[in-house]
Amino acid sequence: MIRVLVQSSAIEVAAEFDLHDAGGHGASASFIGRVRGDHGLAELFLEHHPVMTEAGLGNLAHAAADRWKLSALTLIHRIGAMAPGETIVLVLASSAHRAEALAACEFLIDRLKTDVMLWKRESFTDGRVAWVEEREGDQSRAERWESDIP
Amino acid sequence: MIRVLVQSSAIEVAAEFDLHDAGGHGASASFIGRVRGDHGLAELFLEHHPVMTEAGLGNLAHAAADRWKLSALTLIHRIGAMAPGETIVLVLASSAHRAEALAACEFLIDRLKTDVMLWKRESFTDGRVAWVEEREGDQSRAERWESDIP
Amino acid sequence: MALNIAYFSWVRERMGVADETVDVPAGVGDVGALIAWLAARDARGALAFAEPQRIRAAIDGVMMGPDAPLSGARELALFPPVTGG
Amino acid sequence: MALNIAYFSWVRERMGVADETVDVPAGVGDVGALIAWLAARDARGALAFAEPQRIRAAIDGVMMGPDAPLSGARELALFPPVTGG
Repeated sequence: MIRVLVQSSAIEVAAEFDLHDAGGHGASASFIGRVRGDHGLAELFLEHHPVMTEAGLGNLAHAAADRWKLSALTLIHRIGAMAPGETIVLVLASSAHRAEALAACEFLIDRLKTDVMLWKRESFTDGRVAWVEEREGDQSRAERWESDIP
Repeated sequence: MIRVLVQSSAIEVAAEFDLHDAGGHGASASFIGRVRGDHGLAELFLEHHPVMTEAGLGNLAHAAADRWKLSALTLIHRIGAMAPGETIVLVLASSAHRAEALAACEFLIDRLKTDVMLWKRESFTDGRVAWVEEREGDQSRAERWESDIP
Repeated sequence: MALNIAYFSWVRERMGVADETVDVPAGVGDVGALIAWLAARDARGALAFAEPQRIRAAIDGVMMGPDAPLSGARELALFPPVTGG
Repeated sequence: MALNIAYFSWVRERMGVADETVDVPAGVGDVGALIAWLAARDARGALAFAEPQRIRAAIDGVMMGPDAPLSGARELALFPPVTGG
């Protein structure tokens, strides 16, 4: 089962785990990314290009599922306004064996950072508002997988 | 918070996630290993050396928490008799950033396979019972981390 | 030629609209020329496209460079590098 | 010298006990010699320790090779390579 969602409502992690696990899998690896409240952050806003984000996530999901023979994959990205502590992204990959589940999870979270058409805007408690600049590290982590572009 | 358990009762994954997340973390990586029902497996039995298993898990947990500056770590291993689909092991590592959480999770699951004093016995539906032989792959995956032995 | 343009992130904020339909003048044939034309059109465009090297473009959902021709395009999206995920 | 020995996995099954206290004979000074003595002691020991190269040992919770001396040991654990995790 491949489940890919881009949603403005809260990501219900426990419910997504339950849904994903319905089949029972040998190994499941997950990644949960949350809004950090560093530096006085009050709100994170994620803007997206709907068509490109959906296509990007769908392509990533199918590439990972094929390559690592996943028995299930859940890939959910939050958009819109979020408070510190809220979940931005959930990746949950299952396979018969641990190496495949772990590799797929890591691939997806690295590639998500660069392949999905999303822009972050941060609002701080002191009233400052700023769009996040591109980070060098994201690009180089994603390039580790470059030869695997679907 | 470092939580290390060796238990014969079922691992309550959702409750462990809740407990782990109480603080709120930037990034959480998890691994769940379950009993696979391949080849007519009816029961998996895990025998352990209590003192050595507890020491081994504790050392691994503290080594990972220090190295990757984890904000929380949950490491739970089931022992005793289990049915297919039941959870054998849960690793849940949180950090401010994704790379650390993912690396810690992978390190722990690889090293668990060789550092913990556990022996697996499989009982099959046809009545056959056999102790599992050591696997080459486990040794080589764990050796990737060799220079990091605490 | 009529073209739908969508703006995202701070490009959208500086342009003051999320999307618009423009009548592309004759002689504006590719993405780079269109960005230059928008920058010259008014103060909002001058602000949004002051640094064209920071702008990325997609035509009908596919990333394109400044030399990509506009002919046949339904939607042009203009935005800064992504910072998502 | 009295020594507690704990057996695990198929070593335990073949020995028929999980642990025992043995009186180590004079001349049996290290782990390898003790394994050889157990193999010679009775049929269960002969079965459990037929292939000594497959046996791993720990003294008081620390993995040890066959040359490790037994003096000062409280518990010797004997078992096959782990297959856990």
